Amino acid sequence: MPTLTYREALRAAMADEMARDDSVVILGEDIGVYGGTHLITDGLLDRFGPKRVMDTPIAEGGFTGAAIGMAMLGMRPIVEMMTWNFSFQAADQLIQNAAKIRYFSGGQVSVPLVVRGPNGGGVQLSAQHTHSLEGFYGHFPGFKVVAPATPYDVKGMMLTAIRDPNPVLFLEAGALYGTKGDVPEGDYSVPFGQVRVAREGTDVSLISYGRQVNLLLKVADRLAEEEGINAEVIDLRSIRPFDAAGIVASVRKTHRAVVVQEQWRYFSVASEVAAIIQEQAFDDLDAPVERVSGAEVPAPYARNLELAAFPGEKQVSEAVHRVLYKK
Amino acid sequence: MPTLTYREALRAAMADEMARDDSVVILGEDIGVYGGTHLITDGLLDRFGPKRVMDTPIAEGGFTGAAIGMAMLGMRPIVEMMTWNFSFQAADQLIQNAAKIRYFSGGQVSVPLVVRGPNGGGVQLSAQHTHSLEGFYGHFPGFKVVAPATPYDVKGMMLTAIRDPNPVLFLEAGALYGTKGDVPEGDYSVPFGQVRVAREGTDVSLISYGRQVNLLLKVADRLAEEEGINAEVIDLRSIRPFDAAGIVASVRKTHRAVVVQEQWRYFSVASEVAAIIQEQAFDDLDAPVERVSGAEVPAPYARNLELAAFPGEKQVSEAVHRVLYKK
Amino acid sequence: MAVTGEARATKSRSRDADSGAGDSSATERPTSALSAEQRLELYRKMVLIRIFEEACQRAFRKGQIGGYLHLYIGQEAVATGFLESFQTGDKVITAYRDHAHALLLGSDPKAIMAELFGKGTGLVKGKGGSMHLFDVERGLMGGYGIVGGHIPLGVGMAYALAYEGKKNIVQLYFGDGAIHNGGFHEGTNLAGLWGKGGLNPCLFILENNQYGMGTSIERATAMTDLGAKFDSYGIEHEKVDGMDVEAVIACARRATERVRESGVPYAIEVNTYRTVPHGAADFIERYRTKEEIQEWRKRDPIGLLEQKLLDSGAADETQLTTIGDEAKAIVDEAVKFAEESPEPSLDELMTDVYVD
Amino acid sequence: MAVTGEARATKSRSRDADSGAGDSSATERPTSALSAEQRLELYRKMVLIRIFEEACQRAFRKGQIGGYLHLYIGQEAVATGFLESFQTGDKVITAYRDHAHALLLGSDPKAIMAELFGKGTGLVKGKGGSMHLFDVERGLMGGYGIVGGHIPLGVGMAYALAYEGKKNIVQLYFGDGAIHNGGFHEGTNLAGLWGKGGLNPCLFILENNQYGMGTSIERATAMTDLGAKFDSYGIEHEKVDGMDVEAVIACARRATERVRESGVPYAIEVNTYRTVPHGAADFIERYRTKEEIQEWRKRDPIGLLEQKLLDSGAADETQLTTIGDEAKAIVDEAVKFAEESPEPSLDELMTDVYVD
Ligand SMILES: Cc1ncc(C[n+]2csc(CCOP(=O)(O)OP(=O)(O)O)c2C)c(N)n1
Ligand SMILES: Cc1ncc(C[n+]2csc(CCOP(=O)(O)OP(=O)(O)O)c2C)c(N)n1
Ligand SMILES: [Mg+2]
Ligand SMILES: [Mg+2]
Repeated sequence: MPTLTYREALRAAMADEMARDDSVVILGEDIGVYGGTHLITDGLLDRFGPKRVMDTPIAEGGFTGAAIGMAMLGMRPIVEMMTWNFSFQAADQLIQNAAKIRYFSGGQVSVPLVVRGPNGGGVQLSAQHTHSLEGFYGHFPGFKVVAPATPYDVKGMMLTAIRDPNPVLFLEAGALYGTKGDVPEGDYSVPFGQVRVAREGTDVSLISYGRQVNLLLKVADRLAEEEGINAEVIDLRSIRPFDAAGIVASVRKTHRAVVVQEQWRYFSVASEVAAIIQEQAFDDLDAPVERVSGAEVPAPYARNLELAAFPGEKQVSEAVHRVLYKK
Repeated sequence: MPTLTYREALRAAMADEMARDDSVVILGEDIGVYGGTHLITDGLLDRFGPKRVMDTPIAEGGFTGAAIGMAMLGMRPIVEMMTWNFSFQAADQLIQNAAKIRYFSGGQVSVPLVVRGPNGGGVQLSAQHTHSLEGFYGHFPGFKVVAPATPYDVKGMMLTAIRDPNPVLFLEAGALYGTKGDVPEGDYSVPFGQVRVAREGTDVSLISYGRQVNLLLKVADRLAEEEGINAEVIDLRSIRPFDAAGIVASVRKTHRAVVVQEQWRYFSVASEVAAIIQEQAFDDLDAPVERVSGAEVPAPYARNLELAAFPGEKQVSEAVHRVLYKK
Repeated sequence: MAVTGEARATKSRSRDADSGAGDSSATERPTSALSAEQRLELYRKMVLIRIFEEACQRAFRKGQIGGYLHLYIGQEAVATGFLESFQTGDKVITAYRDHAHALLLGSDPKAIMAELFGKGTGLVKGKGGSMHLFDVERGLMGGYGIVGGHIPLGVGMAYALAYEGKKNIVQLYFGDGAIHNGGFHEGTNLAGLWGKGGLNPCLFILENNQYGMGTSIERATAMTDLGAKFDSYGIEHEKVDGMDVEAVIACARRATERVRESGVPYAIEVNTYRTVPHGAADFIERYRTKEEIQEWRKRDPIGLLEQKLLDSGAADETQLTTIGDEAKAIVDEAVKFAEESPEPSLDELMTDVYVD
Repeated sequence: MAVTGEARATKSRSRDADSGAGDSSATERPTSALSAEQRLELYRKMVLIRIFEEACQRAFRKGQIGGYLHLYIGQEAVATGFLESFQTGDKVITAYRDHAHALLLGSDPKAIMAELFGKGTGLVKGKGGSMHLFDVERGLMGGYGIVGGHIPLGVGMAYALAYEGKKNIVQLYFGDGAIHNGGFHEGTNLAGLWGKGGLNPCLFILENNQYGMGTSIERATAMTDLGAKFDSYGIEHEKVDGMDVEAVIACARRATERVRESGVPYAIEVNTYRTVPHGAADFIERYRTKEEIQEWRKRDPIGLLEQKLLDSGAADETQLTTIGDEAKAIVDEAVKFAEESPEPSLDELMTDVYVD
């Protein structure tokens, strides 16, 4: 299998699907002439022309709404949010229109829309440019919300997303754009609604998604080497639909779980995972589910504060120790 | 103590505080000449004049942003969201500015702002006009978020809100505007971050906020009468800060909990309550925490569908039976 | 009597028609008169809308219709005039004041009424209610409840029509209150931009009924020439007297043709008035005077047309009465159908959230 | 040599100044010349900004500054000219290109640089970084990172100043890219509306540097006369050549006075150009040509002023060199301070979220 970066895998999925299907277009800020601020769309303008690769003014609400209108007439627009931080300006269009039109039209309309862009923290981007919005958008029925962590998944899930007749919010791990992995050429797909077991284990389930999966794998390796703790790592991948069964299956085996996320603690993905585990695996649990979340502050700029605000190896290890009642 | 409606109690708090403090102003759509679509602000224009009771164009983002600017210079604006459903258009201003400016200004600025309006379902308002946004906004540090259920609390918490030097999102139970209760005249305050024990009990903790508290009280009375089950009813009142200790204290006593909310299940207040209980009262729990939530669909218009979508007595009773392992 | 009291009340005063309360200085006059039969047909349509909505109002008061109900009474000439230029494949999108648009596009009045009654036989299965009428087969792409929110949708639809090389247009209706919303600014700017390449056959129909809920134009903006706000987006525009259905038709024909041929957006500010409260639940109206309403009622679009029909001898009282009766029969049947229809099956609660 | 290579490069060509790349047809010329000492003072300020930002650029490349860094190089005359009319109690708010505003308002260069370095001694304790400079004591109400998002804030501040009866104004800076955003439309409409009652002393300073990131004006809107967009809100406006600091000053004096006295908002479209990439991390610039940048460099605001000083005999090379050296010394000291300052204490992570 060829090795591609997350960025290249993403671009390949979009380019392939644009080549196959004329109704797929992509629009967003500086995705064309500029080449995309994260170079995701680099080359697409030359290949597909300005009718299909559309630079927009800085008006997230407007162009997201327009894309919804296109989708309602059968086009398959992909909206690039330069970053998801700017999507608050499109929240009304996304939540009030994209997620609900099918329902309030009594099923007459569908909205085959993909909205994609980098999500999660970067390096020192500070308060207005650092958000993890899985739970925020995942709350609303009508959306599908995914957050792939590997080049393989990002291509396969983007292909699934573009072909999905529903609005899909595609939250990329911006911090991983440069990471490499095996990615098949050509067509394949990764379904929504299924966790990925990123590492098999027996002693504790470490659960996350996005860039924290890599953190968990690192911690798991260290725990295995240094302490003989065999952790299973679960990559949620899909936030809505949510694979409760996949989570519960792991916890049935390990009897212990630590959920890790960059987003804030309250009303979050980790809250949901903990709630589900206690609901569905109550008698299997040997310890309370531990949550490791971002610090309850807007993201700070200074690197030392930022590192302290994001979940780190130490916090995860400590949570593992707590669920194992070690020390 | 005089008896006031929820609406009157709310108005009294604002009018009293406006009389005491010139820096308090109120702005929103049709709050002045029209008298307020829910008549909350009725009479305030005549009393305080158009510089302090300001009708705005239909531009939630714009006037919320302007109110933030006013607050940054020491005014104490109250923004009326005609309903919270329209606040998605102000989400960027609220989340990116109101909640964060204090932090990213290094503490140089404060934002003593109140944003208030009816939240939660009404009667057949359908998909775009039916939301419960406690968890949605409660997720963000920097906000305070409250959701009072009684006339007493709504006045006391509004007084607290206006005097709070931080941005407070004040989610009123719109469906309860006409309900009556004892409300002291003059000044008092109800602090944020403390649950209210709406009914003492020993067998199970029923936990909610807003109009569902009344539902829970009804169910609790019926359970007591018909089945001898003595339920405790906890009114959360405050979503951020969140009174984990208050919840845990109740569950330590009852060993069982049912959380009820109109909002959708995933990444919600009920998820958080369940997560917290299993974290902090793991060994006290005799059954998994049950969640009763709104149906996972945009709100339907037809009354029968709507009633089926909102939590009802039957669902709550069934959940109580499950946590008590009855039948 | 041909139509209901409200419209008729204006009849005897219709000599004031041309100097009515609406500022018609910059308005459009029809260039060629319509035939008597065409005028009668317009009358038929507007009377049906009026009588339909009066029935809605009664049903609302009886509690048969729930939620929010916004009537189009006084504004009938607008949609009637513009949809006269509708061609198959065109798309229509509007806000929550959407009953007329559905009726004019040929949606079954029974299904519309059943929708308002929240019945399973409703136009959108009882799931949307008054604010969310859709009839996609006939080009109605929805009524929407969030002010400003549907404007970008319409612009995107226009792009899609052009992208697919269709000679169709979008009729995008919105109110004077919506113009101050960011959704207008962002959506309309995109329309202007895409229109430079002929990629935005969108006709903006600004229904200026003088108020956004209770807020008059001059209390919503310092620049009250609303049509001129399209200048900011490079979109040409004109005004029309929205109480004179023939003026609207003449304007609409030229405008739709222009947009259809060019793919370039265009805007019409339609001067109109709702003679009923904003929503059916409203009863006090502190923001306007009875006198003002009365002035505008003199130019009620149905009353004006009725007078013209009578004056020109194109119709007599008997014919008009018959048309009124026919409309009543249709509406009565719709109400009966709505009353007798079953509620949606509870299974419908969970459907139509996703396409499978 | 007085200033850095970039500004100096333009000197020999400054005879092109008046026919430079900027469209200065509708621009403002200073009515009364400034004194030699005043000009030198302006030069001193702009040189400090330039040298400060060149040092930022170097520190960014070395990894000492993180996150996003947006430089003002080429645009110095704008803030320099407008803030010359700043009076105590006035408020300044801008987007993320905010270093110049802080320096001009008198914030300590050491604290600014320390902020960019993410140090605890920074202007906002290392919590905000380049995009979020605040110096509330001096009137700087912040730099903001969300395009369009700060515009309503500035309008609200202007309301607060008028509400409290102060004779102060808000200087609200924003870019050509922001003008297409709903935040501009909604905020500016409120300013116009409140201004009718003299309740909005807001001076809108549209820094038209021709691009929003990589998108030129004509690729962002069909109506490219950006200043004229204020017409929609009943706000009067004019244009000024933003490369000629004396023109800016003359314009700013009149405009601030007008706003201060009336409480009515006013807008200036400032024609300017950033001669550096959008962000310090950008290196390829496919959206514009080297030639275009070169053309604008001929009208570099520092180069233009320098030439004027030399031509008029107001200063000689030695004096200019001294000014450059003084600025370098200040900046060197700022960098040293930033380098040597400690990171914020970890206790700072959880503070400043709420006022207790
Ligand atoms: C974003 C938003 N804010 C507020 C409302 C409440 N609201 C419903 S209709 C309306 C007035 C709209 O006025 P206009 O656009 O002129 O349309 P009209 O009702 O006159 O037809 C308002 C404020 C809403 N639906 N959406
Ligand atoms: C809402 C939003 N969308 C996108 C961005 C990314 N972005 C940052 S700066 C910028 C360009 C802004 O252009 P302009 O307003 O002209 O200011 P300039 O950079 O030219 O000073 C963009 C698109 C953002 N910060 N906020
Ligand atoms: Mg209106
Ligand atoms: Mg710019």
